[in-house]
Amino acid sequence: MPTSQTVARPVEDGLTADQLHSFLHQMLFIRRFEEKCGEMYTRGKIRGFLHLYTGQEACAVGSFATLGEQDKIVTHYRDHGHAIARGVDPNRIMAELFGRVDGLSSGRGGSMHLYDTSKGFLGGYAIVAAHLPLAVGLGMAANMKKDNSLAFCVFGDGSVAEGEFHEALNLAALWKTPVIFFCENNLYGMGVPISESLSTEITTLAAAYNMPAVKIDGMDVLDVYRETQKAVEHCRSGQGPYFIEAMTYRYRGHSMADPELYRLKDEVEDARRRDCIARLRTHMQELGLIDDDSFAALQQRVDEEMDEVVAFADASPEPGLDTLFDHVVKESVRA
Amino acid sequence: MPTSQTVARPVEDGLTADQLHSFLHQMLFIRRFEEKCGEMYTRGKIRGFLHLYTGQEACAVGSFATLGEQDKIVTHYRDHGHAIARGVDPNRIMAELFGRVDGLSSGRGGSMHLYDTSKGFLGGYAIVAAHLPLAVGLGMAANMKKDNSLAFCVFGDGSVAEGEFHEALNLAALWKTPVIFFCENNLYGMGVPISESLSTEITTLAAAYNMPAVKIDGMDVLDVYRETQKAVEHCRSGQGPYFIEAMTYRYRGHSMADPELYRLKDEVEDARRRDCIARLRTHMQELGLIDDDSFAALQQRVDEEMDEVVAFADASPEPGLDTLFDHVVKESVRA
Amino acid sequence: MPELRYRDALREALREELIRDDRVFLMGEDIGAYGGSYAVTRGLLDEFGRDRVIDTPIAESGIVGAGIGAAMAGMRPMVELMTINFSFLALDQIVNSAAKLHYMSNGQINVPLVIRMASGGGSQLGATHSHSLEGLYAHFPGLRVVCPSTPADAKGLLKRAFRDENTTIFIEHTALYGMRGEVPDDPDYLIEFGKANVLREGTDVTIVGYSGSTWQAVRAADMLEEQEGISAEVIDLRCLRPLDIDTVIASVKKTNRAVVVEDDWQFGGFAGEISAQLMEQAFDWLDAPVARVCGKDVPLPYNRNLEFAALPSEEDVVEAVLAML
Amino acid sequence: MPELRYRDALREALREELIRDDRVFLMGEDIGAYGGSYAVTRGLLDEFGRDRVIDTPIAESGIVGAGIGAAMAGMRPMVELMTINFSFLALDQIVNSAAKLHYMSNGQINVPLVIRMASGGGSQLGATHSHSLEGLYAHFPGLRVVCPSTPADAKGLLKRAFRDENTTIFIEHTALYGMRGEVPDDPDYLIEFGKANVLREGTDVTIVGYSGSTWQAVRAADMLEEQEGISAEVIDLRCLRPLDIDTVIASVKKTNRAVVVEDDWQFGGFAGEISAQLMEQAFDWLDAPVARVCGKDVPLPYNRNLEFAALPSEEDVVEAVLAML
Ligand SMILES: Cc1ncc(C[n+]2csc(CCOP(=O)(O)OP(=O)(O)O)c2C)c(N)n1
Ligand SMILES: Cc1ncc(C[n+]2csc(CCOP(=O)(O)OP(=O)(O)O)c2C)c(N)n1
Ligand SMILES: [Mg+2]
Ligand SMILES: [Mg+2]
Repeated sequence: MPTSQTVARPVEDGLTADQLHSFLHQMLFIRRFEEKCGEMYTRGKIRGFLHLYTGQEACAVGSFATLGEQDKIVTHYRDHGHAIARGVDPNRIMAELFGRVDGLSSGRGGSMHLYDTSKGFLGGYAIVAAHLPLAVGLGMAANMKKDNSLAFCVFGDGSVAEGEFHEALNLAALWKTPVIFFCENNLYGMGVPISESLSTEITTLAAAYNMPAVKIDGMDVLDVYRETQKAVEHCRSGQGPYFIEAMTYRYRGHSMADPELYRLKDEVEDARRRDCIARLRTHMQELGLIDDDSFAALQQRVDEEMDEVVAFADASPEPGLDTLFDHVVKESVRA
Repeated sequence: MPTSQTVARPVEDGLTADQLHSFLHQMLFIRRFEEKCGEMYTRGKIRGFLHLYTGQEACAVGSFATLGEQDKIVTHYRDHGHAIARGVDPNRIMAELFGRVDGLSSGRGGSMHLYDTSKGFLGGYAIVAAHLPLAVGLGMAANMKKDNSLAFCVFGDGSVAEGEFHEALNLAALWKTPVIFFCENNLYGMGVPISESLSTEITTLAAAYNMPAVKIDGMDVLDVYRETQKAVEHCRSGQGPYFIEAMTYRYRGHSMADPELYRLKDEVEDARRRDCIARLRTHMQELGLIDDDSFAALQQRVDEEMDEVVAFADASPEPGLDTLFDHVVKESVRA
Repeated sequence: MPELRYRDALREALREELIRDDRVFLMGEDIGAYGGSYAVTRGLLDEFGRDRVIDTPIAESGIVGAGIGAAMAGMRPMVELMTINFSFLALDQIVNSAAKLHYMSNGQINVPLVIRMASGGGSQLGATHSHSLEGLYAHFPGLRVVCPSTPADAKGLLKRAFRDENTTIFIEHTALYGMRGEVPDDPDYLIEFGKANVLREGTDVTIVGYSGSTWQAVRAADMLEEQEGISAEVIDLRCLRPLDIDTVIASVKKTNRAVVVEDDWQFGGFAGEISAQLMEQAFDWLDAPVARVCGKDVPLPYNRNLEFAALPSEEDVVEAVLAML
Repeated sequence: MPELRYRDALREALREELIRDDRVFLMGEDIGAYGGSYAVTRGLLDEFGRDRVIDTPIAESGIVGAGIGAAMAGMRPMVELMTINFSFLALDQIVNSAAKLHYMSNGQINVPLVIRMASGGGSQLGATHSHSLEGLYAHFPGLRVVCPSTPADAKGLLKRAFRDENTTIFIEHTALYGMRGEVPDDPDYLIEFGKANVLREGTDVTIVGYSGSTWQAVRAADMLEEQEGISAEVIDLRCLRPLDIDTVIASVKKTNRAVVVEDDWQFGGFAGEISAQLMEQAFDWLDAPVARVCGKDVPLPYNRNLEFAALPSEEDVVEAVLAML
């Protein structure tokens, strides 16, 4: 995970300049990581379904900055950005995408199924909305163990129509489990616009379960940070779940296989004009925290980091065929 | 189905005295039918799971009176009252419960699975909430065929926590299908009170999908009638689905197997004091439509009707073993 | 040894495990105030309180998912789904999360979860409420599938499930809840998974059953002995995954004939797996094709006679044995 | 005869049925604006409009249930579930409503619904996205389970499904969408359900496959002939329910040996059914136990080599044949 340049000045929103630099670095890192993945997919190094996070970086970076080490994260298949923002080793992520032995799961999981329990990163889930009930269970365990942790659950707008969305929100609110439901509304579930997928507003629905539900600007990392902080406080103080709808946009197709017949180029261009990285950069420029040269240096650094990531992944060997049957079940010690 | 005594006087709410008599008769008929079922279960004539509708009669009787012949009904496993209110032959219902050849399904379905397509009675569904999506499909077909029909879908408070509740309400509202979602809130799903099953109010949730959602007195057949009429108008005029929560109470246990550990006798007694039959009777007495003698006569008549019902069922033979493999699939003519 | 009913043996196992390990908790539909639809959990809410015995809404996928999440976070939950018929609604959670997370995470995550449900037809509940899906669950790698046929096994296997690091689909037969039998009161009475039980030794034919069908097998063996002087060996599989096929093979190598009895539909059912494995591993010992005595290929009808005709009976087993001798 | 890809043959079937019968409509996840995740429905929204080609929310149970309701009311819906992996979420609707309503209502109701989905591993999609569940569906009475292996069959069987009065689970193999073949352009080209296809005649061994595994069978037969001079008969089952076992039995009575090839996990899979039926009905003709070449007992891994090792291959089939000769 990228570390931040140190600039010892306090700035707005309780954030230090350090943190802003870190946000910028992380977002840029995720952006490049995803672009690199796209390239590696084209070159056949990555296979299967590949869903890129480009455009949505502010969501993961802004929100995860508010979490503690004890917190548990579950997300969907568009999960590279979340893993990176959580501090999972990008080398091991890329190695996983390459299907190699140094991958997070030694190449067993692939892009849609990333796990790093050492970081409380409990997975990317490829069945839409299936991880929402899991988050409720993580929250139940937190309440039972009184370990002050919360479950942070990321999903897309398209997932809201699934039955498990309803079951999970109801259970979480009913049992007051500490879960932040973080919906990244990028306006589409594959090719279906949210207006054709839901009869109502996402936050209207979420609020109906008796939990706070806010709509925020998911292209503004600072807004995401501020609003998620409130959610974290709410959960930590035992008040139960909290719902955030972050308005965002994905620049690439749904997956690498997407012919993008359902939206116009213009719409994508419009969104790019609100780009989260450009926005933070301008903001930091206004604050005098960064200039063109230092931004270029940062870009350069990220590019170099990316080369290392790819080199690491590529150097890692394929898993042995003799491992095929490992970990189907966990051997259980007789108690 | 019971027919009503003719009293040629118009009364309130656009209802004729005739209709009020019919309501009273129907409710009484259902009440006795259910009591008879309980008795027949104890005598081993009826087996399997048996869920009685006693206490909730006003819901079926008041609401179904607003429907047209073309409308389609789906309900849950507590379905005898709905079938009777829809005009399904009670003889054939009882024969079905006895598992006999003259039963609606020749004894294949049993109490939880009653069907009479000739009446648009498309079934009792024994998997909680599974018929809600079916109602959406019936509504879709109505829109496509433009046959001015609507789907009337009955379910309990306990079903609201199921994922399919959410999926169905969203689809119905999204596609503006003519569906009346009629929730009979009898306060419990088996032994679980609604407060332990749902984090919110049922109508709050339903309204969040962008459809009208009203809470009505399900112990008052006239209130049910009036409010369902509004729903029918709404659906017929192409405005999409409508949600009704009818507050009611079941006098008996969830099923015949229920030890009723979860509620106090007092609570049941309280509910009985608001009994739908007693209430309509008092009301009709005030209107001068009925007196003690004519009510006693009605009771007597219903008792006689019930004897016939049981006699019919009992006289019906068992289905032949040679029918076991009939109707597994429908033979399809090559087009 | 105390004599207990199957349901009481299950309750004893739950009680003991709740006492032993404070990570254990129970949740499910009507397991609390109602006492469980088959009275298995009766009294546990009063004894252990609402934090450890949780009545849930009717939301199968949600509660199984919550169980998985809690298990991932170090708890030892048991989720009761009332009956196997409702488990279709939770199947994605079971198959895609509970069964696969250990493998997909390369061993990082495991899901020590017990999912209990009642199975079986024969109670005139009609087609939606009479499934026997043990074999369906057995198909999925990553799961344990356990289906006890006696009170003692019910206790020993259920306790064993709570000590497992994986998800156990624990399937009880509705017809057995009232059955009595001796049950060890040792709080560490555990029965290993994947050990079939030879309930009765015999030399002429092997009859294989599990859960409820075990008793059809036993009754058939009695009838065969009394009426025909035929000596049948009866094997109760106990677990379908892991499956102890070795015990079955050893028996068939002795008897040279086998019948598999199963409530579930024959077509595409689990009996076919046993049959196929016997052919693969004991072909030269088989004097006759392995016979399957299973449910008929129809949704289960409500009518008693029809339902009876659709389910396997001891008479059917006897007939199958006689046909192969 | 025109040559079409499998996906295009499917599209042609859908188009023709939409034109033929105005009760037919299509709904599903991303079948409209996106064009279908495997491009099967591309262009149909433009041609037939939003009333007949409906993009749905992601709500498998809801849309299958809606399809059932519409079918009950006289429409002829097709619901596309994108892939079979997501069908777990709709399984209750399929099994408890679509498959059983006809029986439970004693013939009053029927559900003429086509449910399409893509199946199969081998694309490195990982364990949650690589199921082969044809056999799971085949287990349930009341359903039709169809799984074409050629463009012509894809068209003829899909059109036939729209003419059926029952629910057809129509399962396509992801690896076949690009396959080319001659396809009749007759708008009434229908292939009857329950007729297996002898793709290649042979005398030494019968290799049985369906859907994708048909082609492993065919390639293995080629290899056996070229490399070993062994003559293999290859049978494509086409439908698992109704199953044409007679064609398989007739073949085995000639060849005296059989191998069943299946992508799905072997344990508790459909190959066991074929194996068991062969034992039951052709025991005396079998010179060796029927062999199963199926998926290994693991969730499918992402890594290419591991995935390949977990799936059956033509080499595995050849090996199985050689082992039994
Ligand atoms: C249960 C289920 N149904 C369908 C799919 C196929 N699918 C994968 S992603 C996706 C769209 C999800 O959209 P959204 O939740 O908005 O997330 P986004 O991709 O926009 O991040 C669909 C339909 C799936 N993976 N799981
Ligand atoms: C999916 C499913 N889960 C559980 C059950 C068992 N069950 C049958 S009825 C019932 C309670 C339903 O309560 P409610 O919807 O309020 O209807 P009521 O019985 O009160 O009329 C339950 C849990 C079921 N039939 N289906
Ligand atoms: Mg989206
Ligand atoms: Mg209720």
